[in-house]
Amino acid sequence: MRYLPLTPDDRAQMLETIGAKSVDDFYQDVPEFARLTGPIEDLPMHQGELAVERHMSALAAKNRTASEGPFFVGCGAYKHHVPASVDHIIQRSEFLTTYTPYQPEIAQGTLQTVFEFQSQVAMLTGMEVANASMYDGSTAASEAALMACRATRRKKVIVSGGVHAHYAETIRTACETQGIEVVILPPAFDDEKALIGYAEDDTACLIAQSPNVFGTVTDLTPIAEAAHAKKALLVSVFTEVVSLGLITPPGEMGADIVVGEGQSIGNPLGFGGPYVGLLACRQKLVRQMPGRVCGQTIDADGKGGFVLTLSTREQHIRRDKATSNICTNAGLCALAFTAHMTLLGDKGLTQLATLNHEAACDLADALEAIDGVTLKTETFFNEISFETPMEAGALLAALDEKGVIGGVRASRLFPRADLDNVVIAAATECNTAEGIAAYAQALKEVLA
Amino acid sequence: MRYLPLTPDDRAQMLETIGAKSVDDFYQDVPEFARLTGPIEDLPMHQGELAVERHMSALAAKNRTASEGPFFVGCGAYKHHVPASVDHIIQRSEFLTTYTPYQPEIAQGTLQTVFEFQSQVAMLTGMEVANASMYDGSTAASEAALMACRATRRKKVIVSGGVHAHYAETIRTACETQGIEVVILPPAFDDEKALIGYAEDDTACLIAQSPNVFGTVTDLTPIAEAAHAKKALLVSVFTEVVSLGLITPPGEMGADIVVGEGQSIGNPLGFGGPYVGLLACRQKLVRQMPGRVCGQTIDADGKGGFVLTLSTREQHIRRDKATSNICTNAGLCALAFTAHMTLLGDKGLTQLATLNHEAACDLADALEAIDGVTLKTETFFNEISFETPMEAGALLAALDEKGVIGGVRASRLFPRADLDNVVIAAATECNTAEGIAAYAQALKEVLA
Amino acid sequence: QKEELIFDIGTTETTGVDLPAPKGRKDRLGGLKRKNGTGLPGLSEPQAVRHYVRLSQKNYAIDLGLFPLGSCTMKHNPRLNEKVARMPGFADIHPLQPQQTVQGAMEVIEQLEDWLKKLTGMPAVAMSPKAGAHGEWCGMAAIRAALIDRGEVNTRTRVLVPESAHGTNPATAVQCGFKVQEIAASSDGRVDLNDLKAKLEGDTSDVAGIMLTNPNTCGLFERDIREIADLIHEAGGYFYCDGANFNAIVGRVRPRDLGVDAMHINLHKTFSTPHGGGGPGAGPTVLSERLAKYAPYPVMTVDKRDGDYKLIYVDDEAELAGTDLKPLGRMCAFHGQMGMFTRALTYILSHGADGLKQVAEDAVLNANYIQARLKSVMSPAFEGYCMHEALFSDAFLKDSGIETVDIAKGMIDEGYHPMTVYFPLVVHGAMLIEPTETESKAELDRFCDSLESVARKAKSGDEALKQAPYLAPMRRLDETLAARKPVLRWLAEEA
Amino acid sequence: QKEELIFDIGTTETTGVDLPAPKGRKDRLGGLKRKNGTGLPGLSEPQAVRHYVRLSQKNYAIDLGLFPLGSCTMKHNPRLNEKVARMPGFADIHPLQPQQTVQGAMEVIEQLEDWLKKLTGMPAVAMSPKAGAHGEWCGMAAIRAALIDRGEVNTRTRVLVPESAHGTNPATAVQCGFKVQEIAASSDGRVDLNDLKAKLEGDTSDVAGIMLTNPNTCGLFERDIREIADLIHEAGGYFYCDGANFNAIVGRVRPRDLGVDAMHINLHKTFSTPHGGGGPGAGPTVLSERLAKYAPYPVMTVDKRDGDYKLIYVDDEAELAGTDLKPLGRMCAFHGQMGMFTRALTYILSHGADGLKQVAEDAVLNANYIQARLKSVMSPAFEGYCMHEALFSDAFLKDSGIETVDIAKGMIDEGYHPMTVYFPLVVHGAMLIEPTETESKAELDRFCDSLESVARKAKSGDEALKQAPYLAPMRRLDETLAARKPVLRWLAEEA
Repeated sequence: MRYLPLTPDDRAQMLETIGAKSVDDFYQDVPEFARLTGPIEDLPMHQGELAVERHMSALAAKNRTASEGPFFVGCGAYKHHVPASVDHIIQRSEFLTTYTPYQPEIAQGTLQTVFEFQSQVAMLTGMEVANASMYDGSTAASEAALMACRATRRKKVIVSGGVHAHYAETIRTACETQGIEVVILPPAFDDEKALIGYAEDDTACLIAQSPNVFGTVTDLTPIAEAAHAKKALLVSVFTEVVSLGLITPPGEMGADIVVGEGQSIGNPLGFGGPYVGLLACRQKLVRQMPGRVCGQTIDADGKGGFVLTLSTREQHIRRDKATSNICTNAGLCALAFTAHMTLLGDKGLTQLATLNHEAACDLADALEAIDGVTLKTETFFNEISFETPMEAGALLAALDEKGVIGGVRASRLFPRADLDNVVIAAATECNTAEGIAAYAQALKEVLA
Repeated sequence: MRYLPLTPDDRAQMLETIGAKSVDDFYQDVPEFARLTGPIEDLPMHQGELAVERHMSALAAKNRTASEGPFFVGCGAYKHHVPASVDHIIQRSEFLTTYTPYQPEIAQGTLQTVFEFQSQVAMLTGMEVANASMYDGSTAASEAALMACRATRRKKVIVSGGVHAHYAETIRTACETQGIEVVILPPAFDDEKALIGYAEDDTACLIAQSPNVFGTVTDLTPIAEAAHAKKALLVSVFTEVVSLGLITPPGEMGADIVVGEGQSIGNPLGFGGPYVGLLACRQKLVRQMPGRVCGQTIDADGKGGFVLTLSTREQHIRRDKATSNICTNAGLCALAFTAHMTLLGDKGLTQLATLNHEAACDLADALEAIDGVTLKTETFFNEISFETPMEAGALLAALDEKGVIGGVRASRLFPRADLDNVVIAAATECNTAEGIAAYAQALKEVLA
Repeated sequence: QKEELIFDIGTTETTGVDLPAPKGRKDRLGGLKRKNGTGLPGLSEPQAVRHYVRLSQKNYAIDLGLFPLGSCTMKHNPRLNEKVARMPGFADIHPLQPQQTVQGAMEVIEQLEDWLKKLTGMPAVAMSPKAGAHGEWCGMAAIRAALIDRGEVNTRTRVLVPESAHGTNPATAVQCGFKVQEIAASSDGRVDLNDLKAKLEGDTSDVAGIMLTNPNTCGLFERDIREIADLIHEAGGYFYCDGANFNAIVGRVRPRDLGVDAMHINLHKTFSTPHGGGGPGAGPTVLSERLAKYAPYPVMTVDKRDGDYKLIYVDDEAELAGTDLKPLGRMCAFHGQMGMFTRALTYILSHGADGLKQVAEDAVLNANYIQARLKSVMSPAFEGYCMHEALFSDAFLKDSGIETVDIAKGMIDEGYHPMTVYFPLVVHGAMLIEPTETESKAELDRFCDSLESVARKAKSGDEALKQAPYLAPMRRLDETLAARKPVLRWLAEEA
Repeated sequence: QKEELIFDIGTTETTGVDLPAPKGRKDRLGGLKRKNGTGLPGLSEPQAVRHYVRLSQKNYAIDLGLFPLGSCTMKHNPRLNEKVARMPGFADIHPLQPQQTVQGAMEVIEQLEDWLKKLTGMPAVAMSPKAGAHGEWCGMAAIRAALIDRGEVNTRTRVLVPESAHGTNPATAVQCGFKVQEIAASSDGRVDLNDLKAKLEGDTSDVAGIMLTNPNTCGLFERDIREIADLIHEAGGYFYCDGANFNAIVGRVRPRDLGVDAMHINLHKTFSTPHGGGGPGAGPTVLSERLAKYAPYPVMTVDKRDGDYKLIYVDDEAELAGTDLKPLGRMCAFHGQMGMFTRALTYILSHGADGLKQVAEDAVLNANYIQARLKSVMSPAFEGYCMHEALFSDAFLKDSGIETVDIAKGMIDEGYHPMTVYFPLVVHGAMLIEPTETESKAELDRFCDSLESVARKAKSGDEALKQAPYLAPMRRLDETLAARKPVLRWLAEEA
């Protein structure tokens, strides 16, 4: 076995040093009936690299990649170009094969990048502080809901109909086990403001998404004001972090907690994960913040450095009184985010966001011009929704046959008859003018 | 430009410090008529990563890879499986982006791996010393011929008809400019011993290849004896280094200089390069050896370390009296070789070589059984030659249509009518039983 | 050498990417266009690469040496796994693209599920939990879902947790709406069976279950495990097993045989997906017959018409019709850490059933070797053999003036990452050493020599240890200062 | 920390690969099966990865900092280039597979050829030379082939080479059967035109050509280059230009306009293919109209029937029929450093015609900035602006007792790789500093501060410098010992 350095001689010598007859001795506490004698049946034996690589390659070859043709799927994960240097950085042995920086003296590489990450996220969202990342956008959202309940000592959460269905369900699942009431408003293309009417004295938070799952961009300011009027918090969600390069940040619109998915920066689509959840908040909420946080300090020589901090919030210290049970972040994915964001800078991010928006505008123009297509999103960043006379699943299958992966049928997220004919389609810097034209042409043919 | 850190501000400040008006000042020594004003015409402007990657991907997609189906092409480059960890190692920034180890105090990483490489090559070939690598097998062969001429002070080189045509031509081209006579014997499937009759008092060396270009394995001992009887040297060549895991090493058969191609270990096919030339020789010839060499020494504290040494042979010191004009080795490729060989060890190499030989035996069995096929190689390692009634180019094209890349037509290397119907085919650990069966079936159908 | 922050070296006008110029068309942002820049600094590619490469060299890593963090399981990360995860067929596919176009990806999930089920003996597995703690949450939520089904969710709220447990266990129980009751540890480092029995005497109608790590955080196998399982089942509760230490028994013991109802598996620990400085994790959770139907969305089924894999994504009555599934809800968007699944499956196929058994055995052998080599110099916390990690108390430091933390920092100067310290809490000044199976005997010997030397220095009261490390990129860092005056982000200096 | 050799840690029974068991069939090796093992040590994958990762950390590299080796051109290596080179469509294709199946690869070669020809203004390029010195050899062999054609190969044997030339120039000339005559340097660091004229007076029927580096090894542009070219052409010879420093003028000057007949291009210098600790290189050689037809095999043509690319591989009369090609022979097997071609083309396309011009200008600006910043502390070798590298003599060390080598080793302790030292030979105690275009101003300033500080210490006669470095992985190594008693390989200790 190529990964196991012990030789038969080593094993024999070590057993002798230990004074054991065989490794079976070490398993003597296992109830006898549960001791397995040979390898578990019905499972194959070890294989060399060549064989395993072939097996996995064959499986990979059964999938159609987002780069193979015109591709317009979004809804919480976006096809962007990641510079090759980002992957080089995260594959550095010293980043890839290290652990949580429990010993800061020999983990400044990880810690400083986390500090840079936290700073970038706070600046991007217009917030005061951010943590070292969450599992993904959806779990960041559920943690934000729980955090809002802790901060307000209230047990009711209102989720807008524009929040990604998976996010809403994740929030509900997490909250309900703790006896928190979760009200999820019916799906709506452009009605985040419907939340306003739900702010009551027992409301912990309103949860709005912009750009929302259908693509609509919303001014959150009145929602924040409504929440604050009832001493509730506004939790703002995004699934496309690139939008923050072009849109007014939630922090400037009054959000108290901002959460979102960071995949678009630095991370591949990867069939859904691992991604990187972003969570930022106001300074006053920092001690209610879940997850790992890195802070600046000095060493015994007075030199500046970084450590994990505020750990009294966390499970390994507080146990059953912790703010959450979380004990990892999205380390490598957060590093990829930070490295890519460092390559972009404000200039690159703004340019990238503009290209995304222009691609979506071009797409909207091209599709709107087709008979039978109704655009359902007046304002948007890089994602639009449209309705046709045809059931969306059948429509997408027909597009697929013409080589175009046209988006997500809304009913896949919201199984409701009124959304049966709605398609959600995203465009990024990876979508070429030819690809957009091909989409329009294919759609025209399908609807003809 | 993403690779250029200077900002317009930086440039202005620097010009001021220098006291120059513009960069044009620095080019004032260029004759005026030769100064270009704008970017060179008829060439495109800079492009982003996404665009360049797309362009290069499209070109890559036009090629058929050796992994796409049954593939039996050898003749000096072989399809082997390289462990993924080898590529990780050579992509380490500290190996990838460093230079020739001129400052040994901060280059021990490179130097120690070179020392390990030299030791491995010497042990593999059964020789006393080896250098830090040459450009590839063919240039190693031409350097060996020149080295033999220097060592013997003779100017005649005899090349067997089993030596790879490209190697023979490379030797001839290099030698003829120096007034050395090169005799290349006619191509022969299994007649390395024909060299024996050519050993004369003015012969600097006999150059034999085993396994030869057609695949035949030969005992070099009588050739070495014939050479030595005339005080000439035996230069032994191989193009498939994996063979040394199973075959008696040239050093045990009396070779004085052993050269060969190291690509098979650690390096991809890569359409012909970069590869890594191996050169080993007897201790007494070491000061005639071309190329870079690393040696052990101690530092000021008495600690053992490594440096480049014997540089008085080299061009940067000896200039027009140097043993060769070479000033690089195949650094990264040699590192890949060393890392892969370290993973193999004697046990892995022996096993790998055995699998290769068995695959070739299976291939020989399967093809020999087909009507019209005549095997031209009695003994072989992982490569065989066979003749059919059909012109080899047409035969290979017909096999290609059946999805089998069947080998190399001998006439591509030796444009001679008597070889028009000969195919040279290699099999390695990458060739499956199914692939070999598919070859046999396709060949049967083509010849039917 | 200090490496400056990107904020000190970059500028908002610098960028390390080249993008085509936007066309400048009218926006459709509804007046929400950003008015202020982000202030984010950019670096050219050479600067960015150098910055992060230099920073990386300030880290210790498994690729540089033994990383004996007990209960963290730092083993070799095979590079084949990284290569496979980056195949475009896995890395460049979208979770919501048409399912017919991602059948290979779903086959990966199916194959990994099959292995996990067979290795644990369990009939079902939830793949979406994103980390170990998330898997705990999934398992406890499944128990909660079962209690809802039984109409007992409001009454059965008591979860027993040993005091030696990871902090995640009590935290998870509370997050899932349960109340935690601690079980005492016995003097041999295991659950105190008498204490457990006492707590299950009388009325057990409030018992939801138990959360037990096995092998436990003291590196010991709970020898009464079957009895514990029976007791909890008799009390009407469920047995959640924390699978953090499954690597010690994989291929030798099937948790189902021990009576487990739910167990998460840290793919990074047992199946060597990289830790990456703290994540990402992946915590698939196996479930017993009693809990299987409560597994969360998405649920993978096979289309009866054409044999294609299909994922039921959301709460959709039409899709669930005809099944007995009662999903507990959703753990996260999409369907879990696919990139970790490809790596773990690659690792599993490389080892095979025989190799995985050897993994467990070598891990345990290595830990026992360390325990044997050090037992005369340090103080083993408990008698007898250990499983995959060796636990020492600070008894040998008595009266030396040296503490566990000093030993840890002393090991840094020896060129090693320290062991886990002060955990588990049940052992005073604990030092928990887990070498894993991917260390050679020579490496173990060198490590033991170093630790022995530090331990001897400590026993002799060597004051220098209290200031260690001396040879690391930084000296001891002031964690109190960091917590007292938190500086959690860079801020532009005021002009 | 010392890293042991693989021979000390590995065993012949250990292996880091898993291969299927051979079937054990009878061999067909004709009795030549190995009788003895190779003795090669193997390591498991964890051991091997750790060994090489640890060793890597003993290297300095461009990814860690400025690497100012003059005439070596250490610039940033973009990672996109590495990614592209590893695309299976480039990495996993065989040089002898059917040409119809590798048209994309040949298109890469064609596109790179097109760029190289347009950037140099030359009509032809030989792609197969494997390194810069190999390219020199190719160019000089082409000149030799032309002389054969003219029937003058036995008479025209004299090649003029400036004394400041790289050692490869005279070595190559001799390897190609020529005799070298040195040309003196002028006091301004260029060819002494009077000396050249003197050597071309009278009978020039023995003149084969001149080998001239431009910009030259002193970092200066040969301002008389056109006159030199005319002189050598009038004498009946050819002008070989060493293109090692093409990076200083790419996009701003076309060598053809200067009268060049042949020039190699180091792809790693001008087009940033990685150096990898000493290779691989790649030295495509551009040729003038007069030399084009002598380019070596393989020759790429386009099939007239279907437009496919085709390589003529070997001396084959049938294939050459109808062309005027007279290949000089063959430089190596196959057709050159394809892996470097893909990287170089990727780099070229990334920069474009505008970016390449900027590359040259920034490289020259950076060098002049260094010269300007240091000229008051150190001794510039020549007056005026430099091109891409700044050259200093050791004049400022006079009477200090400190030598150039001490400055170099002192820079190691400052955290930098030293500049090139003692080259070119025409400058006493030379220090040749080439920053390249991929350094930021801040990095240049830090470097200049460090060098200034070392230079000041040196001037003050600081004896400590003579023992530097102190902070590197090793102290000064004894190169004399290594050469006197060469230990070039590991040998098993005798029992």
